[in-house]
Order: sequence, then structure tokens, then C-alpha cells
Amino acid sequence: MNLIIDAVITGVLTGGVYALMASGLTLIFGVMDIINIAQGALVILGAYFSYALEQHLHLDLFLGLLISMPTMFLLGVLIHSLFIRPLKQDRTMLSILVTFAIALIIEGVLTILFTTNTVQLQAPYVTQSIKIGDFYLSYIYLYGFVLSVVLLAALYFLLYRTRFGQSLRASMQNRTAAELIGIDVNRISAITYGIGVALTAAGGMAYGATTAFFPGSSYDLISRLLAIIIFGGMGSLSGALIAAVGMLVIEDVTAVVWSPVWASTVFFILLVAILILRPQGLLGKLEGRKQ
Amino acid sequence: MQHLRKVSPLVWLFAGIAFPFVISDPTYTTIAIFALLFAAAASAWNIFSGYTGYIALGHAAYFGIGGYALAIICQHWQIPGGYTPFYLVPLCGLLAAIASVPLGAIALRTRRHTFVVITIATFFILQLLSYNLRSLTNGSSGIDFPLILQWAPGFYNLPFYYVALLLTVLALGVSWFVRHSKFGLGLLAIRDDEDRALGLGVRTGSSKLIAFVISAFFVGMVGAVYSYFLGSVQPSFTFDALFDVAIALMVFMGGIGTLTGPILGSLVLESSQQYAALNFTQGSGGLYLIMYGSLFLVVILLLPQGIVPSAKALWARYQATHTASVLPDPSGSGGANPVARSAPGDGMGLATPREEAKA
Amino acid sequence: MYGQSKPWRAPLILLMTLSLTMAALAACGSSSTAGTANTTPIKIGVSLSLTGDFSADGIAFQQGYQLWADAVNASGGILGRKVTLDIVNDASSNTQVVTNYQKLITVDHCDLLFGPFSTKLSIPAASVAHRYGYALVEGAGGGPTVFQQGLNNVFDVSLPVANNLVSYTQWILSLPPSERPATASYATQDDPFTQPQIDLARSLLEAGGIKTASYQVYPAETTDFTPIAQKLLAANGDIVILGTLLQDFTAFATAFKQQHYNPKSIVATAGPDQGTAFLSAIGGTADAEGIMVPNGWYPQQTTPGNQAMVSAYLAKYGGDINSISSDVPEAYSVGQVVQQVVTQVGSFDQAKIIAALHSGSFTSVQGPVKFDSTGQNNSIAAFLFQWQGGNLVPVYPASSDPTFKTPEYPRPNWP
Amino acid sequence: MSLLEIKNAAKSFGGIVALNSCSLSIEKGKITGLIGPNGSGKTTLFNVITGYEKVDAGEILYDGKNITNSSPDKVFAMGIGRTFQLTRIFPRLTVIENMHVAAQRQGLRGLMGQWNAPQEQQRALELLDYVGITHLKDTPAANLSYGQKKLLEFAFILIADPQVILLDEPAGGVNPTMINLLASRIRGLNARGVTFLVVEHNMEFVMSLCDKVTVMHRGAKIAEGTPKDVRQNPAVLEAYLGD
Amino acid sequence: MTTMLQIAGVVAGYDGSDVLKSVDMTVETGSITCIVGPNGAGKSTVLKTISGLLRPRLGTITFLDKPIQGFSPRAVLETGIVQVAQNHSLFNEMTVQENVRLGAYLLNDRARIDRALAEVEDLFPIVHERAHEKAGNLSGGQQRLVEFARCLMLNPKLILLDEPSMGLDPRTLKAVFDTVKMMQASGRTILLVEQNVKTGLGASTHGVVMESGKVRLTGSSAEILHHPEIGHLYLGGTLEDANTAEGSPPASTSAPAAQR
Repeated sequence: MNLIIDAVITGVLTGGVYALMASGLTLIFGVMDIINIAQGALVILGAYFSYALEQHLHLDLFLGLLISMPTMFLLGVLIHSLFIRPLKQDRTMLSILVTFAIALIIEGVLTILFTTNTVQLQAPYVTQSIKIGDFYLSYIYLYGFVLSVVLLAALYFLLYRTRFGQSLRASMQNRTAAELIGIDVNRISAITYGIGVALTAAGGMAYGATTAFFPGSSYDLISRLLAIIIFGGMGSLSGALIAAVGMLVIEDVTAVVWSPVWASTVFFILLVAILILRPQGLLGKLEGRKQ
Repeated sequence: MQHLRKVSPLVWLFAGIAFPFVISDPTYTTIAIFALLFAAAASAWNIFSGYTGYIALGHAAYFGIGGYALAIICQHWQIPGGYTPFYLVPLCGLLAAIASVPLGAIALRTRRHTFVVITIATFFILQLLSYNLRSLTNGSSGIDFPLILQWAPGFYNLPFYYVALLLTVLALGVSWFVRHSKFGLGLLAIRDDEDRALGLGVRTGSSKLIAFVISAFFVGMVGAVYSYFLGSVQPSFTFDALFDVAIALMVFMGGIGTLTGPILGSLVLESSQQYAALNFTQGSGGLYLIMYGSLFLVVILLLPQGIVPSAKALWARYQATHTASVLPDPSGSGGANPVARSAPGDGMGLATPREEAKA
Repeated sequence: MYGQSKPWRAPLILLMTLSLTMAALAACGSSSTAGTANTTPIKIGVSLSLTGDFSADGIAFQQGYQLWADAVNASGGILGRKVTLDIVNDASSNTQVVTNYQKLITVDHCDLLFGPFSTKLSIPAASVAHRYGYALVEGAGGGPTVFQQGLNNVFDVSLPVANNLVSYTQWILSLPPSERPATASYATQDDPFTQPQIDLARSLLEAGGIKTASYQVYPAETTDFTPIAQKLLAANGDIVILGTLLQDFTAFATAFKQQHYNPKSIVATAGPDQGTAFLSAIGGTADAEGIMVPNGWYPQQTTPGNQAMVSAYLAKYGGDINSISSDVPEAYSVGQVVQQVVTQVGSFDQAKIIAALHSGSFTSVQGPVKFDSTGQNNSIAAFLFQWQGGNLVPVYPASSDPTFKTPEYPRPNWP
Repeated sequence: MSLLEIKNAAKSFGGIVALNSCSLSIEKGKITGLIGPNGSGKTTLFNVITGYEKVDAGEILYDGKNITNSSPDKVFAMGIGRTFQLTRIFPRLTVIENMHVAAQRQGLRGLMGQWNAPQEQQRALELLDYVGITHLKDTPAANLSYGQKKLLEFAFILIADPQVILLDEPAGGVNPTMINLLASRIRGLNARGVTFLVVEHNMEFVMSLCDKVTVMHRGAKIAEGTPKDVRQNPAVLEAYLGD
Repeated sequence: MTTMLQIAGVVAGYDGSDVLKSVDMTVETGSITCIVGPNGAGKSTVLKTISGLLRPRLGTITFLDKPIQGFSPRAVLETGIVQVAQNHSLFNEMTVQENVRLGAYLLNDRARIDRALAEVEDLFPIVHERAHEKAGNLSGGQQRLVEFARCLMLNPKLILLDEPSMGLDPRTLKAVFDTVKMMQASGRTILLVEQNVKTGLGASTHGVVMESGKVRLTGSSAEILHHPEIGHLYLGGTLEDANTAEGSPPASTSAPAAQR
């Protein structure tokens, strides 16, 4: 029983980190109606960014975010204006291919810079833990979770309490109308993509501090992130949060009560079952009836 | 250029048959086998995804079922290496098709992105089962096919080549047949507006499922031949997520929803990928990834509709400028001039900006 | 409609493109193989995973092969001819590995073939080599499945994978009863390389009276090891035996540290043998202290050519002796064995080479090599290694070699 | 006699009532106009008749047969065709392909046969000619103007020989010339026995075309009669026509 | 009267094909100018080139003596031109008030926005009455009024309306056009596109007839309505004319009518 409680706690905490990684994906989807396959690779890029800062400048992981997040933001804006904005027709499908290509290039660059050796982020709090009952809880899980909550709250604030957020939501709902009231939708899209990518810098740090990674780690990651945002409902932030936590809890509990090899199977079967009942995901909206 | 158009399909068939005699080195026939198998799979995938517009990214599951089916049958009945396994390939395709009926029926209850993810999820479930159902699949160690000891090295590739060619021709034939049938027209109508098609009497549910099963059948057969050629099945290779991405890229590159685009895309992409791997790998492997990714970006950004529709559009533009005069648009609607027309006709033209603005 | 009237134009373009590509390929191929006079270098073909999942090992293998080639060329080559390595990348794909060996044989006309990295890729590679009667000598691809196919042309110079942990079990069982652990926990990746080792170790230890506290198999793509670590922790085995590679070992170590789980002994099939890559992944020498790994090789070994290889490595790639991955000597040994067998046969006749490999005895940086009927090298005993004071030192079986140290048992708690 | 009969149909969307025990009957061989304020449930009524929405209660009879909650393909196959307010055609198919989608066929052989079988092709071309867009037959439908799309949608319904045609705002957003063409086509077809139910806000169009007009308000019928009667009905004036 | 907007030689289109083939027209200050013409004539395209949604390939657009062709939608908005799109241009998930406030997106001054909102609420009581309801829940006519209210937030000089009558019942239609006149009365100039020729021209002061991407006729709305040739060719004459004109179905062998 204790094992199950432990598994639930770790599931919730790591779920927060996954929610952070998935929030960028779901945000970009919501505003631009594109699936950013490069999100997984960008998370790994973010993790390597923190790794480089830690190795060469001996920056604390969390302090390093002050450098990596703005830089990744700019990178996102650049990617958007170079490769995504030029897509005119059939953006939804073509963007999958374009962002996949970007993922390949990122992996290639990381391979050249860092080799394919596995690394993990180091900091005192990565291996230190506090004891709660007879369960040790690592600080990094706590910190990572807190970071996720703070950033998600900030994102929520940005979306629902600021002018930018209002224009962003307006662009999501009706592109032409947004243009007609003076919103520069292309600029909003670029900034949104930038924010989505900046979030991967933080998500990548938290991921890299709890998991060892190498440039090719992005493939497993992106399939999980996609599952999360579909599960939660495409474009829904709170849905992504619930789905991420749910996924990790389900997997962790399955792993301890049954076997790790069945953990993913159980999750995916559950995902399929839920999508049959609710094709729009947990908190997604059905596409409006035509007419 | 004009007379080339009249060249009949038979000439292409002949060229395909003659290829191993013209270029007989097994290295190139090896590449050709992979390219043809991908062409068959891409063409079959296009019958479903290209015509209906439902992008399935889980066909690797049927590839894997086909491969595992053949390996398990050969192991269980102790079938010796040689021609016999080829006769079992249709059976493997059938098994994949049977598996695709419930899986397709479940996935097809959803649309768009959700459909994409459900297909990915069914793929993962099957891959995980191939790891975990050890008594059937031998877990992560996989199953080896019987060795084919009796074929000389120079001959070895030929049976595989012709089987691959046969599968490609069959898949293309079925694709052609579907495209020109009432059934296929229904699929294209589904792609454009599914509910509307239903309201015009198209049995959308069964049409989608039949197309899905047809594509799974071919992909299953491809999986069987492919795995037999490689000599073993293993969960990570036989159920390979990259297979789906590769197929989708090939079809998009060639021109989704077109008849010949998928074939063209896969032959070009698979052979150039293998060529690149053979020739540009000294030094860092990262460079190879960067080149591969950049190539994609260039193709997608320059030819967003795929090679075949873009080539057609170019050809139409060429004709338009080189035939007597450009006739003014008789309808006055500004829509029917030859250049604008060629683009959305066959490929992924989708909405014109006017449409988008209205939508 | 527009698309139907000329559907056959597109394939035409395609076939032209394809033919041109093929012609270009053929041209490249033939130009590079002109002439076979005795002064031309010996061409050795090898496909390695320079990208993809296996690329870390693939690149280390490339270093090993290259060091050997440099050494041979410096000493006048084989049969008076220099050697060149013809390395192609298979991107960790079994499809590409087939094309690659096909090309190495029929287009590049390589004189000799070296094996790829990993069991998964060795099977298709061996099957192509077999078709052409080539011997395929490899250093890492020793999963049992490779040798179950009944091929007579595959040879693995490293010790058979399944036996890797035998020396560890012998050491555990040699401990005095008072110190001997009562229970052991096992966790292994679902992988044909690691799982057979764990299963064999488990059966040997159980036969020796050590109870199994927990036995976990987890999928290769697992990223979150906390639940598995928690189960091991809950089972609280005295020792932990892990069927891991570097990535999952690192994750386990982190989870154990977080959970304050301190088994008396930790041994892993792979990971701790990766030198400085391991040290940096795990977080430093203090964390590495006491962790064990079986291996056929260590830097200070006095096997033939070892000192030369180590110093050549340090000169060429830098670092210290701990930065040498055990992939390097595995690759190097392949070269050494092939060199000896070719010299012995006196030609590149593959049939003779295969026969000689089956009958002969050879030496390598990893120790003696003698192949059994399936092509596995049963004459090397695995050494048991332990991280002590920042160095990976051999600790078992006992030897008079001064590099050998006494095993630390129990290992110190996590720092 | 009534060909299509709606009995006490009710439908609501998450609390918003679209149809409130709505009953009306459509007489065979007549052109019935259906008018009412925005949001009075006209389009919802079309949707429940043609199977796009399921009713919460009530039933729908066609030629004496109960077709309540049948799927859209079955409803269409029985002879009820419809158009949509904002036209719904197949943008990436050519005009002639659009025509063939609606041509009904039975059985596997029919489905596997060529889509443009000669007889159907001839008929499709005649119908295109009938609405005057034959010259556009090989144009992707996306490139048609709004009015041409309306004509195409009207034409491809006809290929299946429907007994009843439901038109949702056929004149909306269309220029007068085209409205007149449409009106004349509706009359021509009606003369041959086709029954029409037309939702339209263009009063001139409705009044001159329809034999009978039904008025809906808040999901139910509030009046029906000849155009003249309806025009003078105080309830209609109040709810719909304004003063 | 003075000229507020002048369009000269404008060529524009999508995807390399020209929809507008040299368009010239003027809009007088204080007028309601209505563009009519067949579908596909390019009427909505004219509005899009003015509002900046579409960049003209050639030609000039002059607004209050300043060239504005090629401006971004935002820049056009800043000059005092606002467009109301064809249909459903509200943000359905936002409240009515949020929608209306967004009309002043260009402004940063909160007090000014509040003032503008109060003025608009005076003209359109619905904005106040349904302030906190989701815009998507309003009926079609109500949505149109909210769209109008939103476009007034920047106190524009010129308002572009794309088919304001689309899908509206007669009662609502009347209310909408009353509102258009009211906006004119409050000093704004209006350029609108209408299919509903009689209603459109009936409510306007000036008319422009377009066909095939060109302007065929301009004049006062009364002139246009009563121009005999134009009336017959482009406005379709009367329904009675049409009924007696061509219109018999195809030959009976293939008659589309049901003969069962």
C-alpha cells in the first residue's frame, strides 16, 4: 500500500513536469492549429542548454533558466518566422513535417556538440531528499513541480489577465476578425511559438534533472507529450495538466502493482478507451458543428 | 515531352522487370527492394490516408503484424527458407487486415488530430504486446527466419525484388482502381466534407473502414516480405514508429491523394536516404541528420503540395504560356484559369485564401 | 479530371531520377575498386551506428578499429599491405545494415569484414556476410540469438555475453557465510543483451542459496525509474544486480540516492564500464565508489598490444585511462584476431579464414581467443571490476597483477 | 396529402431549446416556404429531418414511413435532398466529380464500377447545363464563386431524383439574376412533381414562389397558410416581419 | 461633398490570379455607398484591399489625401478605417463586453476605452444588457449589432461592411440597416457590399455596380436602382420576368424530377 502511495506522489510530481513540457505544445496548437513535433527535440535542447550552462559556467540549474528561457524564446520566434510562417496551404499537416525536420536538425546539432553519450543534470538537490513517513522525496521532484506550477500559473495569468493574452485568445478564436481589430496575428503567432519553446527550456531542465538523456531521447518524449495533450483535450492548458498527472500516476501505479513492462500499455489502452467515449479529450471542445 | 505522355504503363512495368538485369549489382537491387517495398506501402497508405484525408500514423502496427505473422508461421511449422514463405505472404496480409478491422473501427470513431493520436496509440499497444507476449513473440529477442542457403548470392535478391515489384504494381493497381471507382469518389468526398458526403448517400463509415483495411492488408504483406528479407523480426525494428513517419513523408513529398505521388516519393526518398547513408557518413553522424532535415525543409517549403502536383502545376503554367494565348476567364469568377486550376485539382490544393477567409 | 489523363508521366520522371542515381552510385562504386595489385591497401569493410540509438557505442567502436588500423599500418601492415577502413553508417537501422554490408561486399569489394555494434544489427549483417561466404568477426554483438542461427561465419572475440556476470556470482558465493548476502534484487531492461546475463546470474545465486527479493523487467524506453527503484527499495535485497546500459544505470543510481537505498553491493551489466562518460553521468567519483561491473578488459592489463593501444588512445583522443570505453578494446581485439588469422592463412580466402578461425588460437588485448563451434570465445574469463577512488580496478578473480585490488564489501553508502 | 410530417419534434442544445414540440406537414407536390426569425429553429428542423441531428422527442414520417433519427445517407436514399445555408460542396473535387458523388448505386459491383459511367455522366452534364455551369465542369469546386457553388449544390442534389428537396436560404448572398434562375428551376422541377421546403428570408422570393408558407418562432409553428394570409397574420408581423 | 476615399487602378487577387482588374471608385464623405454586382465580381475583395487584409498588386488607395495601399490591417485601422467582416467575426468564447473592448485594441488608455465603451453602450443597449454573456450564445442579429458596436470603439471615420444582411430575417435586417443609417447620422461614412440589392441600395446614398473585377457604373443609389439596362442585366429585373423566361427542365428522358 505504501508503494502505491509513493507511486501516486511521484506520479503527481513528475506529472507536473510533463504538464510544463506539454503546455507549450498545447498552446502552440491552440493558437496556430499546428502540431509541433519538434517539441520533444526542443525539450532535449533545453536540457542540454542547462547542461552546458552548468558544466561551463557552473550556473545553478534554476538560475540558468534566466539565460536559457529568453534564448529559447528567440529561437522559437526565429523558427516560426523562417519555417512556419511561410506555410500557406494545409498548415496543419505540413507543419507536422516541417517541425519533424526541425527536430532532426536539432538532434544533429546536439550530436555534434555533445556526442551521443548519456548525461544527466547535476546539482546538490538532484540527489538529496527529505523523508516523509518512510518515503524519501527528492528535492528536485519538488522543485521541478514548483517550477512547473509557477510557470503554468504565469502562463495562465498571461493568457487570461493581460492584453497580450486577450489578443492571443482572440487570434485563436477568429483569425480574420483579430486582424481586423488591429491585432498582428503573425506577430502573436511568433510570440506564442516563442513562449512555447521557452517553456521547453524550463521543462527540459526539470526533465534533464530527473532523467538521463541523450540527443535521441526526443522520440519517446514527443509521443508521450502528444498523448498527453490529446488526452487532456487539444488546446486546453488545464486539460494538459490533468492528463500529464494522470498519465504518470497511472504508469507509476501500474509499474508497482503489476509490472513496468505493462505500464505504458495500460496507459495507451486507457487513452484509446477515453477517446472513444470523449473524442475531444478530457477538457477539449468538440469542433463546432458545421452550419 | 508531348509524346512521353502516351507511353503506356506496360513500358514502366517492363522497365521495372528489366531493372535487375540492367543494374545487376546486389547492392542496388537491395536498395531497389527496400524502395519498392516502401512504394507499395506508401501507395497502400495513400489509398486510405490520401483519399480520405484521415492521416493514419499507426500503420507500422500492420507492418509489424505481417512480419511477425510470417516469422511465427515459419517457426511454428518449421518451414525451410526458400520460396515457401512467399506463398504465405498473402495470408500474413490477411491477418494484418483482420486485426485492422476492430482497430480501424475504434480509431475511425474520431477525426482529425484525435484520429492521428489514436492510430499512434494502437501502434504503441501492438509494439508493447510484441515485447510482452513472450510465448508468442519471444519478447525482445525476436524471431529469426529460416536461412535461405540454396540461393547463390547473385540470385538471392531476385525473388525478393520481383515480389516487391509485384506488391508495388498490385498496390498501384488497386489505388488506380479505387481512384476511378464510385467507392473512391466517395472517399475523396469524405476528405472534403464527410458529413456532407454522408448526407448524399455515401456510406462513410464502411467506406473509411474498407479503405483502412485495404491499406492494412498491403502494409501487412510488405511487412512480411520486408522482415523475411532482413532475416528476423524484433519488436523495436519490426514495429518501428519511424516507418509511419517515413511513409507519411514519402506520400507528402510525392503528392498526397495522387496516384503516382506516393510511388515517386518513396522511390526517391528511400533510395536517396540509403545513398546518403552510404556516402556521407565519414565523420559526424550529426551532419547526416542536419542534411536530411534540411532537405525536408527545402522540399516542404518549396514544393508544399508534393512533387507530382507541383510538377503538374509547372507543366500547366508552361503550357499556358507557350500555347497561343491565355484565354480570359469566361465565367468572370476569376477562378477557372489553368494555373489556378491545376493546383488544387489533384493534390493538396485545399482552400484558396478566399476560402480560408470565409471559413 | 486533370490528374487522370496522364498518370504515367510522373513515374517517368521518377525512373529517370532513379536510373541517374543508380548510375551515379555504380560509377562511384566501380571507380573506387579499380586494381587489385598487391601494393594496394587491404580494404576492411565495417558498418557502424554513427547515428541513432547505438551511436555512442558505434563511435567508440570506430575509435577502436581506427587505433588498430593505425597500429598495423605503423608496423608495415598485413602481408606487407597497408589497411584502410571502409566505414559506413547504418544509423542504428537494421535495414541500412543490410544495404551497407551488401555494398561493402559487392561494390567496394572489401577484403575483410568487421562486425557492427549490437546484437540486433549483427543478425542481419551476419546473414549477408554468410551469403557471400565472408567471415564476420565482431566484438560486440554477442547476444545468444546471433549464435542460434546456425551460421558458421560469425565470430565474437569478446566473452559470451550471457557469462558476463558469472565471475560476480562466484565472488558473492565465495564470501564467508557471515558476510554473504541473504537476498538479491534483480532489475533488467527487456533486451536480448542484458536479460540473459541477469537470468543466468539469478539461477546461479539461487542455486547458491541466495534468495531473490525482487525481479523486475522494464521496457527499454523507460524514462522514469522511480517506481522500479521504489519496488527494489521495498524488497530491500542485500545486493542489487542490474541489467542496464549507461542511461538506465544512471537513472537507477539517482533514484537509489534519492531513496537512500544502500545495498551492500551493486553490479551492472554495462554502464560503469564507460569510463569518464560514466563518471560524469553519475555525478563524480564519490558516487561511483564501490559500484561493480564485469568486463573482459582493463587498461593496465598486460595482454598483447594493450599498453600500445592505451597509449595510442591517449595520444589520439586525449583524456585519461578511465575515459577509454570498453568498446574500444573490443573493437581493437577484432582487428588483432583478424590480423593473426590472415597472417596465418597467408591470403584473403574467406573459406580458409573461416576454417582457421574455427581451429586456431589467438591473442588480443582482452586476452586469449579461441572460438567454439558456434563462434563464441569461451576462453576469456570475465573480470569483475569495481570503482575505487575514482578508478575502475579489477578485483576478482584474485591475481598477482598489482592493479588488482581487494573488493570493497559492503560498498560505502551514497555520499 | 402530406408527404413529410413532423410530429411534436423537440430538440435542445445544452439548455437552449431549438425545437419545442414542433409539428408541421409538407404537402406533396407543393412548394412550402418556411420562415421565421433567426434562431427560430428552421435549420435545426432541417437537420433533424435529414438525420444530421437526432430529435430528443417526437417523430418524423416520410410517405407514411417513420424516418425518425435515420442516418443522413438513409434519408437521402429515400428521396429527401437538401442544401445548406452556407453551401457545402466538395472543394477539392471538380464540378463533375461533385455531381457524381450523389449518384446512388447499390451493391459492391456498383461501388467498384467507374465513377463516371456513361449514363450517369450524361445525366450529370445535362443537370450542369440545366443550372448553367457546364463550362466549369473540370474546375475544382473551390474555385467557383459563391453563387456558382449554390447552383452546383442544387444540381448535385438533383442527380439522385429526390422527391423532396429542402433548400436552406437558397437566395442568401446570391445576386438577383441567379435568384431568378434558381426560382425558375424550382418551378420547373415542381411542375414535374418535386416537393419543396424552402427556408428563406427574402420575402419577395418566398411570396412569389411558395404555394404555402409556414412560420416558425421559438422552435414551434406559429402560423401557416397562403403567402397572402401569412403576410397579414398579426403574430407573424409581430415576430418576424416587423412593422 | 468631399471625397473621403479614392481607389484608382487597383489590381489584386489571390494565388497569382487577379480578381480585381483595375478598379476605380470614390467614396464621398458622409455617404453610405453600396457596392452591388454578381457573385464573384470582386466586391468583398475591394473591401479587403482597403482594410489591408489583401495587398493590391497595382494601383493606389487614397484616404483623406494620404495613400494607404499596402498598409497592414493595423495601420489601416489607425488611419480611421474599420471593417466588419462578412459573418461570425466575434470571438465566441469571450463575453460581449470583452469583444467590444477588443475593438479598442489599438488603444492603451484605459480611461479612454471606458469612455468609448460608455458611448457605444448608449447606441447599442445590448452591449450593456448582455455584457457578460458569451458572444457565441447570441442570435445572428444580436451578434451583428455587437460587431457594429465593436467597430465603433475606435471612433472610425469610414466603416466597411461586408454583406450585413447575410442570413438575417426581415425584422432584424431592418434593425441592422436602421443602425447603419444611425451610424451615418452620427457622422461616419459607410462603404458596404450587398447582394440584397434593393435593401442595400435602398438604404444608401450612393451605388457602385461591379462586374468581373471592374466597376461598371457609379452614381446615386436612386440612379442605379432605376437604370434600365443595369437593372435588367445585373439586378435581375423582376421575378415575373424570370418566370416567363427560359426555365423548362431538361428533356423528359433525363428529367431530374421524380416520376415515380
